[in-house]
Amino acid sequence: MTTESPMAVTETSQELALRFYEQMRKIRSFEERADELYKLRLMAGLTHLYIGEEAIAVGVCESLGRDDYITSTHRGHGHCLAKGADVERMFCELLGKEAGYCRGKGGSMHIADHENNNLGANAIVGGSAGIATGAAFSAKARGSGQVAVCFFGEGALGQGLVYEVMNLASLWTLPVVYVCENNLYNEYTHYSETTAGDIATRAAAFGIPSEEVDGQDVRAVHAAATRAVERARRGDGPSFLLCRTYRFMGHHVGDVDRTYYRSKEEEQEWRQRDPLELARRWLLEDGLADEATLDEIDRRADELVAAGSQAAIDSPYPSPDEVGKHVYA
Amino acid sequence: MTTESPMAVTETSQELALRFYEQMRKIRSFEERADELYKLRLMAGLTHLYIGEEAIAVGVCESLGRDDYITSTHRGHGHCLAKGADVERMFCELLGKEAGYCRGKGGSMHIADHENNNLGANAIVGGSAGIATGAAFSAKARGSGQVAVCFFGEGALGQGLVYEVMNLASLWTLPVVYVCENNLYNEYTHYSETTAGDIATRAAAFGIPSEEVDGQDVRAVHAAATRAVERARRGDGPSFLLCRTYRFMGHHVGDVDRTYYRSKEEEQEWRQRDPLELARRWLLEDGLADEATLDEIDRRADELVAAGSQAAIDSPYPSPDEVGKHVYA
Amino acid sequence: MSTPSVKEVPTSHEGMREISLAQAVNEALAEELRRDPTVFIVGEDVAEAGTAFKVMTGLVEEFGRERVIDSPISEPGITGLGLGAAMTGMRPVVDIMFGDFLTLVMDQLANQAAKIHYMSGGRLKAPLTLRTTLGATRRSAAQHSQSLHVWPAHIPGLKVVLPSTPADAKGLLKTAIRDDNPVVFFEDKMMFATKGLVPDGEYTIPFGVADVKREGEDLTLIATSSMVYVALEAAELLAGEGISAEVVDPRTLVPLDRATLAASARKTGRVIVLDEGHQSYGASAEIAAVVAEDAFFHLDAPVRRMGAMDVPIPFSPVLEDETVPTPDRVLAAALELLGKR
Amino acid sequence: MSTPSVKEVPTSHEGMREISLAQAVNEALAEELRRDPTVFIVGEDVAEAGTAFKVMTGLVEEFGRERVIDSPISEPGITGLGLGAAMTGMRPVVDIMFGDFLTLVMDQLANQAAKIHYMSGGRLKAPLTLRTTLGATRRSAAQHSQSLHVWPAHIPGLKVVLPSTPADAKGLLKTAIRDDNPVVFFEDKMMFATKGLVPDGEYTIPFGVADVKREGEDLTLIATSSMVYVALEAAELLAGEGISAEVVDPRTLVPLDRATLAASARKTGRVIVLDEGHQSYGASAEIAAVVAEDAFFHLDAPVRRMGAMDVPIPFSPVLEDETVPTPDRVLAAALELLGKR
Ligand SMILES: Cc1ncc(C[n+]2csc(CCOP(=O)(O)OP(=O)(O)O)c2C)c(N)n1
Ligand SMILES: Cc1ncc(C[n+]2csc(CCOP(=O)(O)OP(=O)(O)O)c2C)c(N)n1
Ligand SMILES: [Mg+2]
Ligand SMILES: [Mg+2]
Repeated sequence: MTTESPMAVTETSQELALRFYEQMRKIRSFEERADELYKLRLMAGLTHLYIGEEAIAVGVCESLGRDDYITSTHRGHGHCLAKGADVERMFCELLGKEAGYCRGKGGSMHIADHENNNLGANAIVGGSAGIATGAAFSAKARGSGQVAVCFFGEGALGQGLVYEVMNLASLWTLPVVYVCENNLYNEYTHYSETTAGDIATRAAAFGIPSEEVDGQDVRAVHAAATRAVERARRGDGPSFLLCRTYRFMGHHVGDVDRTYYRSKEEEQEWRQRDPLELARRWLLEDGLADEATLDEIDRRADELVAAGSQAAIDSPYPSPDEVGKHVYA
Repeated sequence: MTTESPMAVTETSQELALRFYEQMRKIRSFEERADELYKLRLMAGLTHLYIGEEAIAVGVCESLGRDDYITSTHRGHGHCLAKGADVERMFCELLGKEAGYCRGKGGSMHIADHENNNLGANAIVGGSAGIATGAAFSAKARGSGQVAVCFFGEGALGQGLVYEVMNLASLWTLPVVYVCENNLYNEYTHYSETTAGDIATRAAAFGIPSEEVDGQDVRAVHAAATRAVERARRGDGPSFLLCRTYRFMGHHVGDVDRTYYRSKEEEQEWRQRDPLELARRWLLEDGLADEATLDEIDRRADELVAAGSQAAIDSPYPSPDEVGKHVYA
Repeated sequence: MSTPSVKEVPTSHEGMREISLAQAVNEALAEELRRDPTVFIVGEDVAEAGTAFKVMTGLVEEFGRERVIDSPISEPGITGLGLGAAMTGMRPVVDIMFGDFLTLVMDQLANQAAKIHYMSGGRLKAPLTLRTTLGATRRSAAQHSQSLHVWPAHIPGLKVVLPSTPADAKGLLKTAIRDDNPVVFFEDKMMFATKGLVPDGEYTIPFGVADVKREGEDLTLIATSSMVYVALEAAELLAGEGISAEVVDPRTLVPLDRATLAASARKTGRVIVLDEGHQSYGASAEIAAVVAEDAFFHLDAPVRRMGAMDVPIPFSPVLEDETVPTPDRVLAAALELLGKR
Repeated sequence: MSTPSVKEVPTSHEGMREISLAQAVNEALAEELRRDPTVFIVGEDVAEAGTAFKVMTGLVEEFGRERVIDSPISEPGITGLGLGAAMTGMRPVVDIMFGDFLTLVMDQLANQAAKIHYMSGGRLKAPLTLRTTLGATRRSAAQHSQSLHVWPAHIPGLKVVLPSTPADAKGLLKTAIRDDNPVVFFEDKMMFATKGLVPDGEYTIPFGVADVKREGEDLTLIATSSMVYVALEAAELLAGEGISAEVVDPRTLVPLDRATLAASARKTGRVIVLDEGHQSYGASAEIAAVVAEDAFFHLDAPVRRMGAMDVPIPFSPVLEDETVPTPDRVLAAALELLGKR
């Protein structure tokens, strides 16, 4: 079942439509810059870029309030930005600087943004499924009306924990939305080699309604996410959102030669479904924006990212004695 | 979908029918005696009785050859006997005697019978799902034609491992049959409080065909198990068998006052569906046996168990220096 | 260990009540549930059943099923859920029936709960209490008899508590629940019936403060959890031989009260460490190393470790009884250490 | 640790080839896959990708996808599957990409694989090899930098191997695959490019035999895995100060070669233990305790432990570099131990 309900589309106000584009564009610029920082050896370690999947983080997070919780993954920059994080503080974290969201202690794979209730990226595949479900439990117990969203890649469907907590969420009607980003690959292995049966039925097996959506179309994602979030807020329990998508770049910044696991043709085909290009097209076609407006958004995003990354480069590392702090609260 | 295909029933030869009864009767006598040994303080620790569920172990194991593998649970005496274990050596194990299947080191919760390819009871709920799946992998890799059966209670559906290995079995078309004994309770909690959605759909979510069967009717279990085992042997992969059943006694021998979690009425209703009584009835009705024959089977079973348990009581404990042996092969 | 004979239990006096360790734990939970609405309990058979060990009897009746919650058999799931709740304003007590099942929750505990405060630069915290058991001789065999407390003790970010008496159990559990960090709380399943005096009214016991359970001059017995009773019985036997043994209970492994352990070691010059974890690579190794580091020049003999034998715990009673330290074995070791044998 | 500078690598000579540790592991796997049809490899991205660290390059091409098997991201599942296969006639090599993921497999490893031989009274066995990694300074942060080898080392029934050189890695891995017990094999992810001389042709190295990597008189540095290189560099620095340090590599934690460790300690009287696990409740505690037990009356100073700092491994390079022992820090500790500072 697909979710392109025209309803949802027509409901998308011009403001929101432009915001979709702006947020996606910000993520795209951020990730392109992160890739550069790696190539320039200004960023240590390996980072996982979200390029190509922007519509999911943005479509989902635009259906959330600031108080709502998200948990993220090793490929988490997009989720973090979409949930409202500041570009400069994120770059500071990627570079291990004191001013980073985690004082440089977390890095790319552990960015958390407590101000926007982003409970953190996670370097354990599926590792945040319990946290998201627990945040939903907490929201229900406190009667706060908050919703929790758990982002994960289709590879996380290999982790038993995901099924254990879906069972709990269903039993206890918890306000959580499981968002599966199926970008077709677990690292260098196609998901069809790691995932038996029909993914969509997995949540259903725990009594959780499941919806499949085109992850390249931000409107479709937003419409489906909005339904799931409203359902959760109403107290009707968890939902599962399966988003079809593709990562345009390597598994991580070091994964440059990919021909042994996927073809250039496949990559080209998906490039045709660039969420930014698609958005640009309908924004123009539906007369919600003109070229100039969109170019201006692009420019602002690039500017923001350039300034933020430069500020991060110039900002100081934590002092060595920070190493012993925050082991215990 | 239920499995009472008349086919299966008519196919049940008289010999096999009597064997069903004899095996179930042996298990019943064994368990009643185990309960006595506990009450008489002749058996240390707490053991989990299979009384009421005999038709599952027998129906399934009668569809297997001696070379086929099984893995069992904390409630494993029935599986062990049904797979061909010797009563006396089992009692020796329950009493921690040298002559036991595991030299007294395993006890009730860890009985394994390598001679009949019973890879062992397991005190970790769901803990043997990987072992059974791996045995099936091994059988396929060695081209041995063996099948592996994984017995587990519905409580094991709470363990993520079970889903991880069902996914592997489905992906790799492994000859394994997952037999879920749904006796309605996880210890003292009704499964409806621990299990969301429809159990039968859980295996299906991994592309594994699932069949539900009346676990009190040994013919129905045997018919369904035979189909699943044949499917596995043919190389068509795993199956899931969901058996509706009930444990007549406590969760373990010490669980005597059960009224706080289940009613006497419920227990009485299920007693009406005693797998031995049901078998006795159709054996007589179908003219496959007369009272005398069945009474004789009962007598032999009681005799076997009486002799076996007495021999176990009289047999020696391991010498203390056994404690340091078999840590490493 | 086997439940200690009542003789060790001092007789009741002013402002104290004699209750079992199970009752002490029950009181701690009830008091914290009462004072803090964010506290809840989740675990298998914790509600009407009151746990497999009947430790929580009466709690669901008072606090309801929203706060004393029966879970599926999903140790990783409930630990993860507890962590998420802890990170968002609650104070969960996750009940893991047997310590052997820590094997299932180490990812949520060690990779998630232990690290979130540090990884977030101090901005997130996880006030999670995980209650579980340890200890053998219950005839429960290899998968229900382990004492795995050294695993979490090795992970920075976790605190590890091993109470020995009802009074300690109550005061330390209340501290655990109020602590802003993940705490793993171990109770020896053989001690639940053990009785002891517990102060009336509200009190807590700070972490990182060892307790001298018996004073002595000739020898120090550092003992954890139920091994404290083994040490106390051994001290009695040693007294019979004219040897004065001091019994020190660290009470918490993380934080560890090095000072008190070292002070006793410096005083007596001879130390035996008793811990029911397997001896090799166990908690007793850290304690022995710490004592050697802090009291080296005062030691007259190498620190002696006595842990569970390095074998899976066997079912057969005659074998299982061989695997754990006993008063007699401690006596023998002590006399050897003192050059009396 | 940081990859050792090439200077430590002796130049090639008769009957030896200089290859990297990754190549050595690759050769060991290829040779065992060739000689024994029951050997197979299962893990994430082990086939065409040849693992995330490219250690298995070429194996799937030679042995096919039936024996070099890409798995879902199911560490508990593939470990359990490996165990079942091991119990029924196969010799699986389960590949766990990062040692940090041991958190997920401890039940299959510690409750199942480690105990099945014992629990079955010696009638079943589990010849399972689990290959994984350890080590920090790769800028991989808290969940991809741990050295958790002390966990399996604490569990009777498991063997634990920590090779430091390509030659040791090859010989020990072949021994692991042929061993009838579950073996956990740790490789420091920073050592894969480290080169060393490896004997031509077929050979194995027995477990439980420590290797003296450098002889010395004044001080013993007991070091595991990549810490061996840190110790060797420190020994060089100490030589510059006129101090002769012996470097001993246990190579296997279980079984542990107590005799060789004690002999060196008795000879030098001063010992530093270097291990990249967290210092508290780590492998270094056991080694320190063992040395103290066996060489107490020959020790001139308490055994000094140097492990990873007791903090989650931070991402920021300036912080991460603070957490691990370095040659300079070892030098300073050694001089202090020798009363030279
Ligand atoms: C438990 C665990 N196993 C393995 C890894 C190594 N790993 C990191 S990302 C990844 C692939 C994840 O695939 P998916 O979940 O689809 O996310 P994607 O990278 O495609 O966004 C793997 C195997 C890990 N981080 N955690
Ligand atoms: C991982 C794990 N968690 C908890 C337990 C404690 N326990 C033993 S049996 C049991 C209930 C199992 O229920 P089910 O799987 O339905 O089997 P049944 O006892 O009904 O045959 C529990 C919770 C355990 N042995 N292992
Ligand atoms: Mg993916
Ligand atoms: Mg049940």
